[in-house]
Parts: sequence; structure tokens; C-alpha cells
Amino acid sequence: MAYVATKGGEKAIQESEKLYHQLKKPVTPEFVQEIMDTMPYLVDRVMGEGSLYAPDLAALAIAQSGGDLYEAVLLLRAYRSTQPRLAYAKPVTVDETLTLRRISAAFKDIPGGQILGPSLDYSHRILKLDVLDGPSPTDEEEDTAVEPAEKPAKPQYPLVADWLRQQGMMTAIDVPEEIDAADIPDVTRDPVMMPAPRAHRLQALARADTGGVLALGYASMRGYGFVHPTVNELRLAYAEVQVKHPVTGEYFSAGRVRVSQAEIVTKGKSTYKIGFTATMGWNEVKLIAGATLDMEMSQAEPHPALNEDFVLYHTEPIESSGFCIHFKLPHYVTFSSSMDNMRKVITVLYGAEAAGKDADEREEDAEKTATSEIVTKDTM
Amino acid sequence: MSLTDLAQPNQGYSYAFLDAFAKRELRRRILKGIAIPGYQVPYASRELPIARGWGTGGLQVTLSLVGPDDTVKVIDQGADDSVNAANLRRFITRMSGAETTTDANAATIIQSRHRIPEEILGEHHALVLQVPNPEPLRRVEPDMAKARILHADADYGQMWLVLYEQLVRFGRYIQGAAYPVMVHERFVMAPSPIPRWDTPALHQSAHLTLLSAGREKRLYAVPPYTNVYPLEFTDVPFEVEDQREWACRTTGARNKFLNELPMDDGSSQFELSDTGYMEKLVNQQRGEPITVGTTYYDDEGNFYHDGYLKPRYNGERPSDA
Amino acid sequence: MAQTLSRSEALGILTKAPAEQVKNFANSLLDEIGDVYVEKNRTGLVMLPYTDSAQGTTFHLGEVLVAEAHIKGLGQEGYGMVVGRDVVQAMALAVIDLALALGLRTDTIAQLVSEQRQQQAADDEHLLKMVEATRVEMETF
Amino acid sequence: MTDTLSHDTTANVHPTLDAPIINRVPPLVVARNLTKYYGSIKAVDGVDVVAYPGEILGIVGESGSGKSTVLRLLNLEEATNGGVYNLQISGLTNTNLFELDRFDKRDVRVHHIGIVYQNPHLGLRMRYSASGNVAERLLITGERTFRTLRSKSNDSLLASEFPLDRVDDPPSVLSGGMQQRVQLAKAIALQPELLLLDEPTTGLDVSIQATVLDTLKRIQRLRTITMILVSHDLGVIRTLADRVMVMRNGRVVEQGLTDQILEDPQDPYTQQLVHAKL
Amino acid sequence: MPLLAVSDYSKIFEIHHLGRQIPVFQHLTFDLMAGQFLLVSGPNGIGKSTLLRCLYRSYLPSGGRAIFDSSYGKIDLARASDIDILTLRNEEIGFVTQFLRPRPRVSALELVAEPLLGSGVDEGEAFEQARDLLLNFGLKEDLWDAYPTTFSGGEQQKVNLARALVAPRRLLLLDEPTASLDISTRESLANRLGELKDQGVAMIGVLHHPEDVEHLIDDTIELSSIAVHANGVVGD
Amino acid sequence: MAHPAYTQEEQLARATFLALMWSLSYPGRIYELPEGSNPLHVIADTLLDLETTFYTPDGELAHYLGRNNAREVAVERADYQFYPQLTNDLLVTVQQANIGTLLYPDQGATLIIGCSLDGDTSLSLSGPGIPPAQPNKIRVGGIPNAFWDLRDNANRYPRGWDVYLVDESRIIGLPRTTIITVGGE
Repeated sequence: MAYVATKGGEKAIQESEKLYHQLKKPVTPEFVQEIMDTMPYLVDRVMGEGSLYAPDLAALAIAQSGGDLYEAVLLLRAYRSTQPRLAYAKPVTVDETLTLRRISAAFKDIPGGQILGPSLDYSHRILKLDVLDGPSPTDEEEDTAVEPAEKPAKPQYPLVADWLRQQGMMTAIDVPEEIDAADIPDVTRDPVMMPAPRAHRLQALARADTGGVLALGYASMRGYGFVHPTVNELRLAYAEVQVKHPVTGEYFSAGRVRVSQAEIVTKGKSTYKIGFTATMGWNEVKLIAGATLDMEMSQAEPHPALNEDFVLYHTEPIESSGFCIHFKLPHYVTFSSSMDNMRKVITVLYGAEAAGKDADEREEDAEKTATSEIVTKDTM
Repeated sequence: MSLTDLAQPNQGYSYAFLDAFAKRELRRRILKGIAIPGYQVPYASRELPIARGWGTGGLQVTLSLVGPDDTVKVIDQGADDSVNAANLRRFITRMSGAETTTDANAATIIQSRHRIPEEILGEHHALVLQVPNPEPLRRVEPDMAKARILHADADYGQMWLVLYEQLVRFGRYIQGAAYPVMVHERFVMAPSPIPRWDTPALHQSAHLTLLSAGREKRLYAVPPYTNVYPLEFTDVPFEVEDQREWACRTTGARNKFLNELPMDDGSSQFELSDTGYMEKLVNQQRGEPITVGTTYYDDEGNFYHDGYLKPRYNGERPSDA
Repeated sequence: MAQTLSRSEALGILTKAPAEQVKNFANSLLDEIGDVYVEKNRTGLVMLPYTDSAQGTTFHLGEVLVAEAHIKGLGQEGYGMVVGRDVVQAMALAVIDLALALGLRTDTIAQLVSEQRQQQAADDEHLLKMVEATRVEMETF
Repeated sequence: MTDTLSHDTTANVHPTLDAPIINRVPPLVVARNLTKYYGSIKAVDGVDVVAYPGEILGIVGESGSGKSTVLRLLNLEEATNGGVYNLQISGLTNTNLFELDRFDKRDVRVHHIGIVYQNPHLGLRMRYSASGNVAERLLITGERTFRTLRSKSNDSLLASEFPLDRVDDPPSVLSGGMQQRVQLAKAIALQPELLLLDEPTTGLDVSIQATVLDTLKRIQRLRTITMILVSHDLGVIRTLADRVMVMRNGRVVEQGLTDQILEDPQDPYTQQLVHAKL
Repeated sequence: MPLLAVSDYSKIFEIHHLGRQIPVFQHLTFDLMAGQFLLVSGPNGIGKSTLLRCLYRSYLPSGGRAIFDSSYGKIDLARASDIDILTLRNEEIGFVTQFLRPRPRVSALELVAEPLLGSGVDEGEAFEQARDLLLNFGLKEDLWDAYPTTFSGGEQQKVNLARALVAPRRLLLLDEPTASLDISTRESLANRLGELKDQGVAMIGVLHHPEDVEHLIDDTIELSSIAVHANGVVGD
Repeated sequence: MAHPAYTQEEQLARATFLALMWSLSYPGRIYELPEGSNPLHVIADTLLDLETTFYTPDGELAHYLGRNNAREVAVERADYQFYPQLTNDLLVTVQQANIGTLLYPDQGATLIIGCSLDGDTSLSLSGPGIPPAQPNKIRVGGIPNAFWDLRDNANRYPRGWDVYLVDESRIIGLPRTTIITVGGE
């Protein structure tokens, strides 16, 4: 029989995948439904970063990947690549959304009021062990149902920023031009060039990795930035997906989606500067960190955490996680290429007899001559 | 008639996975890449069902070239049997119906990570190299916008400076793989992390090389018969990996790129990195009627181009004049 | 009331109505319409633009997975699109839309839309009452 | 000093002197009406700079006077808001350098102009070797022979009186004075016609400062490089400069021979400056 | 034809922050021929040095003309461009002061040779002449390669004179060069000046010990007290 | 598992693309576009969509090209330019075609020109894609000789035009790197 180079790769791949599934319970429709119903914030995060609003598929992705969020986001993104783009919806403006939560840290009270909406912000972070152990006899019966108010809240609210603008504290907004949605810059279609158009930046933030945005946003809040961010307004809402009827040309709503947005303000020279982030789903940490980055990313000589190029490239979840895990792939060719150099360098600098000995001493010596800068990254 | 009779289940995937829109874009960019050798063309890289950094760039190029009439070879580190190569091969054939092979000469498209096959590729072969980092200036200029300006100005002083510093510190160039090259006397290019051994194979080659970085969204090309020179000082020649003392434990081959395999006793054994080539050699040695193609390096280590880039082994440390 | 119901209005309500109810209703219309030619029935993406309230930039928030149906019958076109991946639901909407275009059973359709509208309004009101309960009361004199 | 001394700066610039009659050699640098705004601030407001081959022209002024901006404009590293800039160099004589494209500007900068900054971080790669810093200039012009790079950069370091046993040390481990010598070596590596010095000794110890100035003086004499020196330090100006321009608020208030400016200043602001420092 | 024709020469200092004008001399007129030695005399503070400095252009004269017959042709030192003045200082007009401004790490020999090197004399020749002159002024040989920053005042002044007189000049302005010299150096200086005068160098001197060079003096101009306010604040 | 359907549309587009790609890779060699189709149409279908701009002086062709949602723009802004016949009069037009920028040389225009590939004008070609030892010669007709000077003057490598010469189903690619000398035998 002829020698065949392809030995066990494909078989191993298949068995490896099977083993993965065998070590966890199979995914059922009920389980997916359960995730959707019980973990809306997890689903939202995956949808936001996956840049695809599809709660059932996001829940499926979470289940299928065993809760590995980067894997789940990748599943959603890859699915997205198979779907044709059918239409552009009418742009959502926040004052037309059905708002459930709307708070401002800049003022005690605001026109329309502070509406806490659904939130755990003000609750005690105590594990409810009775869920696992059964209620203890001393526990009081808690009333868990919301006591509705007499009259309903208003679905829509004015913008706090508009009040600041009326006061002359913030530069006037450019009246949004009627823009053909097909002409809006799109990071999924055009490669991002720096400096990025604002539409690219906001879209990139909307789909950015929550943890990455938080890390960089936190860096700028904590002291690498120049500002103290104040949450001007934070909103969780439902938006209608309004699409054009191809026959009548009129818009109709194809359904509702969860969206959220935050504005951050800080003192500029003579006005307040404002930063903004919005995303699909409800994800408050990402909004506040993202809005801070938006505000600070255009500094002339920023710290890397505030450099647009740095922020946008390094918070892309699929690219960063993919690149990170690609280091699992074999790199023995590149490694051997660098080892060839290393052997020669040792021989040239330290003599043939030094090879294989005194590694620590050599390393110390090399540190002294500040050579680390010169050693090239060649093992990708 | 009921609603369910009318309703249509979801259509399947597009041919070769990418939709027509994506393919058109990639094809337009590939053509520009060929027209401007070594220049990084930006493109809208699609998300694929494999992770970014695992060859999505190369895969997108392959998918926009491939047809049922193609024969595809996929290698990683020179090996057809690497899990990543196997995975990509599985995806490409499943989406295109193309034949697969381990024989470089029989392939029409070769997608590779980190190697160029030992056997000389001929005209109309398309070599698709997966690229993790397309920007050769990355180490000296991490900001892509600024690096682009340096390319626009052909301002490569810093690249040369890095080489200068290496000579000052180490007495030799210590760039391992991905040795930077000058393409068509204009653009400095990262040839993907191929070992230096493979660098000369890009120069005045008969085949077309397409390089693509999915994560970084850049693709570029080396057309056939194009000058590709490693950056080197006139008095300190570029050198390929020195494996003169090594021989393949399976085939006895010398002066081909070999993997070093650490042994339990602290010694090393060596084996051909190009498994497709090894397969042919083994079968030939067993007496099967196999034609092994001409290789870039002959058994004495001489490169096939007359007068071009003969492997130049370890010279002396350039002394200060 | 029936004559004022526009197709977009009807779709806007029915996309948010219980899918089974809409499908059953559409099924009941099919016999009257007769031959239906299906032009498109598929899932796909709708890009959702969003207007930045800070600087007025309109950008893409992300894509929404939708199902759509585009059908023809008796010389008219019917269209349905709904958030989600239920192509049958989209088809049901398209059938109802086509019926409206043809002027078939408009009263019954209007009836359905009206019921659904009320139901949705009631649901929203209940939701907003709960939301109102989370308002921070500031003292005013 | 008080605000009551404020005056019309245009009135008292320099008493009209005759045009040169002995010197028939045209000036190397002729920059007219240099203008630079930062937002609404006029950093440089219609400044003329004329420097003759081989001379050292000082520009003195307090911080914010626009003197360093003038230098950056002359180094073509900043866009100008107006003005004409000529260098009397064959092939460039009639070119307004401000109008060159980026590529050609860089070419002029590399071949004909050297600069030494106060802050060595601006002029040096701190973790590359000293000789590498100098060699980079030669590399940019296409020198591709290692031995030549080595010897030429050593020559230049030697001319800057840099100790040759330290040529492979990175500037990050060198003292401030040594860093300035590396900058200087880099600046003169390609024998530029024009050397720009931006507070080259500010921040150095007085004794080190003196030796660096001495090196500059020697280089000027041996290589006949035209130098334009920006400094707020009248001592440095006195030691090096043949002629001086005094700047304030983006304008030139007075110019003349260095000893005349220091000993018999005409302009009220210059008098104030000189008396404050003497 | 005079080497220097000064006419109607005036200097008025204007001190802006005091709002004062201080006239030093006005309407001064005199001629100086090649090889002539002109002594400027007058009481202390009258502005003798000011006149020299105006001619050298360290001060800007306020009015009048000082036509100098340079090797390039006639030029008005009162109005000549700065760059022309620099050339004349390099090649034709020397100024001899009381004090040396030594620079660190520059040897005595180097300092003296510098003016020659600056005008393009080759190194061997320049150092040869510098050595001669230092010998002439009596600086001990073991100090030649030392740094004058460490010298005594008298030693420094020897270096100063050598430096000022080493290069050939058509006109020398002497501003109290003998002030801090010992007798023997004053003699050497007088000898050197005599040699130069014989070579045709013209000189204008303000001297603390005019008797040293009495035999060289051809003419004297006496500055009288025309400036009411001159009281030593300016000028000397 | 069966692969997704290799549709007629994709077959045509892929075959056309391969002809474009190989002709650009080996300048001067003749490649075949899919037979039986209007060559300019298949090239347009392969390259144009709503992300691209085009220019053509031919009204009828413009109508066809617009079908792909590509935008018709002025010559100096057009990515893809189709000249079924490049007459002398059109030289002032084609002269305005974009050569891209130093930062983005890929924005240089692609010119698709109808001509005869058996004409009287002999062109010697050298550059990437052509073995240095064997400079290529092609014969073209129906293109004013002045065009080659025009191209030569316009190209500022890496900026420049990429040209395809199309004669029925035969195609030759001339990237901006190809050095063209008119004349010879």
C-alpha cells in the first residue's frame, strides 16, 4: 500500500468534536428556550457582539458552545455571513423608542423624571441560597410581583442633552440629514480606515467586546484619560424595526427589538463634551465604558486606551479571541526558523562551547544590553 | 392549499459559502493586488465558520477562486495532516466539490500556512498563503494609518535600521520566519511567516502567490516572474536556515526544510516538513512509479535559479570596517 | 373603520400578534385567494440604523434577523416581513396583506387587527404601569 | 516688568541698514512672511528669516514667543499657514519649499537640513544604538553597505565628540549631554547645509552645556554649516550666535549683531529682556 | 585718502523703561589714515569706549557716517548690513578688550589660533603663528595646551592680546588693553603694536597708560563733556 | 455531503474572473472569456455591484452596467471604465481616469477596452508576469497609438491604470506594472 501523508487529522477532528459534546448534556429546544427566558442579559450581550438580533439563535449559540461567549458570538457572526441583507430599516431615534429605564446622574431630577425601570443596581448582592436549599423557616414571604402604578409611565421622554443645549452648555447637534441608509458607512462592508468616520466608530463600539470596552474605558476613567465622565442619560428601550413595504412604499413595523444607549458628558473648555454609545440588547456596562471611549478617542496624542485605532482594533471580539486562540495552532516551522538564529547567535556572541550552557547568565547579559527591543516577533 | 405548502424552507448555502456579493468584492481586490505587487489591498473580510486567525483570510481567497474543476491542497507547517489543514480542506471540499490532493504538482490551488512546498510550482498554480500579520512595519510602527504613510512614501529606513541593529547586537540578521522582502523594487512585504528557506521561492516564480489576512482585512499578491528580494545589506548576505548537517529520518533527504524532533535522550531527529513531498519520496523509494518534481533546492542545497539567491550559509560576523 | 385600515397599519399590528393566531387566520383566507405565486420566502437581514443623540450621526447598530414573504395572487402583490426566522409567519402576513390588496374579507381582517391592537395596547399599558412604579418621586412643593 | 511697556512692535524692528555690499554670496535661507496659526492663536505672525552660509543665527525669546515654531516650520515638519521658504541649494533655488509634496519635503529634510531638539526623545530612538540612530539617516538615503554605515556613523559621532567606545549603547542609557551629541551626529551625518538647533543645551548641567556649545562651534567652523539656534538663554546665544532675532508674540521685534543686541538693544522689549537676564 | 572718515558721528542711548535719552557724543568728525594711531582721551565716563564700540558696531551709532575704506571698497560702518560687519570683523577690523572670555576645554593655543582658522588659514600655519605670539607676550610654554579658564587674570590677558592681534587687520580698536598688564607685557604689546603700525595697520586707542605707546600716537581726539547726563552709567 | 449548487451565474462569473486574473498575472498572454456571452457584459457582471462606480461613453452599455446597481459617474471618478471602441476623440476623456493615490494606489481605474488583438501595432511588454529573458510582444489594432503615451504619462507607479484589451472572447491584461514599448517589427 502506498504511503499516504494524511494520517489522522480528519478523524481526530471528528472524534474531538464528538468528545466535546459527549462531556456535556445535549442541547434541546426546551433548554434553548430556557436560556432565552432566564438569561436575557446574556442573550443580549451575545446578540450585541454578534451584531445580529435573533434571541433564539443567540440562545442556541450559548447552549451549543457550552456558554463560551466568544464561541457563541462567532457562531452568530458566521451565521450572519450566510444571510442576505434584505433591507435597511428606518433609523431609530431614541425619543421614539418605548423606554423602560431612563436615568441621569447629572441632575437630581430631569424633565420626565428618573425612571429606574428593571435594574439590580440598588439591590443587595446576596446569593439566594434558598433557591438551592429550600426556604428556611425564618424567611419572610417576599412579595415578588411589581405593584403597578395607577397610571402608566409615558413611553417617551425628552433628551437631557437637549436641555443642556437650550442652556447653551453644549454645542448644537447637526440636524441629521436625510441619509440613504445604503450610504451609511458600514464596518461589515468597508474596511475601517483611521481616522474612522463616526458612523464606523459607533458601529464598531455597538458590536465591540464588552470586556474589552470595559477594560479600556476603565483605563481612561481611572486616570489614563483626562476626564471624569458623568452619565448624562442612560436608557433601556424597545425599538420598532420599521421596514418599507415594497408595494405601497409605506413603513410598517416588523417587530420590536431591545436597544440601549448612554450619553456621557464632561467639561470641555467652554461647553460640555458628550460621548455616546448604543447597542442592540441591554448592556449598561458596555454603554458607559463605550461612551467614555467615544468622547475621548479623538485626543491629539492620546494614551493607547484612548487611541481610536487602538480601541477599535482591540475590542473586536471575534478578531481578538480568534487571534488569541490561534496560538494553539502548530508553529513549529517558524519556531525552528528562530531557533536556527538563536543557535548561531549564541555561537557568535558566546563561543561554540557556550551553546547548551549558562542560559541564565546569557539572558542576564542580554537584558543588560537592552536587546529585547530588537528581538523580532517572528513566530506568528 | 395551506400556508405550510406555500412556505419555503431556508435556501442552502451559496456555492463556496461566500455569497456573490462577497466574492465579487474579493475578486476585485485580488485583481488590484496582482496589479500592484506587494501592496496591501484593504477588503471587507467576512466572518466564516472558523475562528479568526485560523486562516479565514486565505480561506476567503481560496473560496473566491475555487470551482468543481479544481484540485486543492491544504497544508499547515508543510503538513497535509495537520488538524487545521484537515479542517480547512474539509470545509473547502464540502462547499465547492473540489478534488483534494497532497501532491503539490497536481494541485491547482494550494492553501498554506507557513510553508511553500519543496517542489517548484509551475505556471497557473495559485499559492494562497494565510497571513496573520500583513504589515511588515508593525514592529516599527504599530499604528496602521502611519504605517500606510510610510509605504506611500516608500520610507523603509526603520526596517533597515532594525536589520542594522541586529547586526550590531548579534552579528547576524536574527529575523526568523516572515523575513521582510522588497517586491518589484517598491513595496516592502511580509511574506507571511514562511521560513527564510522559502523566501527565495517567491522570486521570479512561475506561479501566482496570493496572501490574505482575514483578521487584518488586507490581501496582497506576488504575480509570477516578479522580483522579490529579502532586505539585506550588500556586504552581509541574507541566509536561509542552516540544516546542512541534518537528514530526514524517513527518507534520508537533505537540503530540504526539515522539522527538528526532540528525542527523550536529549538528542534530535529530523523529518521533512513537506509531508506531500515526503509521501512521494517514500513511495518512490518503495519502487512505485512516481515522478517527483524538481525542487527549489537540489540535494546539495543549491537554489534552482541561476544567479539568483543561492543559499548562502553562515558568513563571518561583519567586523567594523 | 374597515375602509381606513391601511396595509402597513395591519402589518404593523399583526407582526406582533401571536404567530399561531395569524397563521390560522391566513390559512382561512387562502381558499378564497386561490392560486398564489411565491416570489420570495426566506430569512435574511435587516440592517438597523440608529441615530446618535449626541452628535446626530446615523450609524448601523446591527442586523436584525427577519423572515420575509413576497407573493402574487389575482394580479396583486402581498408582502410580509417579521422579526425572527419564522418564514411561515411571514407567509401568513403576506397572505393577509394580499387579501387587503384584493379587498377580500377586509372586515374580518380589520376585526382581527382591532382586537390585536387593543390587546397590545393593554399589554403595553400594564408594562408601563409597572415601569411607572419605578419612578423616583422627587418632592415638589 | 509691567504692561505699561507694551508698544507697537512694528515700529521699532531694526533701523534701516544698507543692503549687503561686501557679501555677494546670497543667503542660504530666505523665508518670508512665515505664518502659523493654532486655532485662533497666531503662533508665528509674518516672520522673515534670512541666514547666510556659514553663519549662526540666533532666535531668542521667551516661551510662547513662536521661536520654536519658526524652527519647526523651517524643518518642514509642520504645515504653514503662509509664507515662502527658499534654500539656496542647487535644484531648489526657486522652489517654495512649503509647496513641495510630503515626499519631496522629506527629501529636503533628509539631505539638506539637520535638527537637534531640546528633548532627545523627539530626535532619537531611545532603545536603538547610538550609531543606529545616526545610520538611520544614511539608510534613508539608500546606503546599503553595513561597513559604510558603520564607518560613516562613527565619523559623524566622532565629529560630535561622542566617545567611540559607546557607539552601540542606546541613548536610553546615555547622559543628557551624550544624547545631544548623538542627535548632533545624526543631524550632521549627511553634511546638511542647514542645522537647526532648538534649545540644544537647555536642561544640561552648565559645564556639560559649555562643552556641547564648544562642539557646535567647532563643527560650524570645520564644516561651514549654517546654523539657526533657538534659545531663551542669552548666554548660549552670546556664545554661539553671530546675529540674533528677538521674537515676541509671534513677531520679530528686533534683530542685529549678537553683541549689539545684548549690549545696545534698541527695542523696549529687548532692553527689558536683556536687563532682566544680565 | 583716509582709511576711516568719521563725520557728524553721534550716539544717544534711549532707555525706554526710564523714559530717558542719554546723549554720549554728538557731531564727532575725524579722519584716520592707514598706519596712523589715534588716541581718544577725555575724562572717565565721557564715552571713549562707546565711540570704539560704535565703530565696531557693538553699539548702534545714532547718526553720522564712518566711511571705512575696506579691501572691498568704501563702506559706511554706521549703516553697513550686519553680515557685512561680520565679514569686516573677521577680516579687517579687530577689537582688543581688557578681558578674555575663555571657553572650557579649549586650550590657550587653540583660542589664539581660532581667528586664523576662521579666516581659512591652514592648521599648521595657524598654530605656528599662535605659538609665536604667545611666546612674544610671554605666556609660559607649559600653559599653551592648558585651558585658560584656570589662568590668572594676567595670564588670561596675554592670551587675549595674542588672540586679538594674531590675524592681520587693517584697523584695530584698542579698548584699554593694558589695564591689567604687568610692565613687561605692556612692553611686548607696545612692540607688537609698533610692528603692526609699521605694516600699515591703523589704530584707535583708549588707553589707561597712554605713555606706553606714546611714541606710536599720531593724533589725539579729546572728548569733552557735552553730555550733561553722562555719569558713568553708560559708556564705560 | 453534496456541495452547494454551482449555479450558471457563478460559473460565468468565476470563469470570467479566472480569465481576468490570469491575464493580469501573465501580461500579454491571451486568455478566453466564457464563450457566447457579450464579453463586456460578463466582465461587468463579474466586477460591478452597488459598491462600484463606472463610466462608459456608450449609452446602451451604460444601461446594461447600471443593472448591477453600480453607479454611473464622471470619468475622473469611475473605478471601472468600459470603452467598446477607444477612438481618438475619447483620448481626452480617458486621460482623466483616476490613477489612485500614494496611500491608496488600488483606487486607480480599471480600463476595459475593445480592440483587435491581431492588429498592426506591435507592442513590446516587460515587467512582472513576463519572464525577463522573454519579453512579450503583442499586436493590437483599433487603439490610437497615442493611448500608449497617454498611459505612460499617466502612470506614476504605484499609481496608475490597469488595462484589459478585449477582442470578442479573447482578453489580454496589462497591469500598471507592465512597461509597454510601441513599435518593433
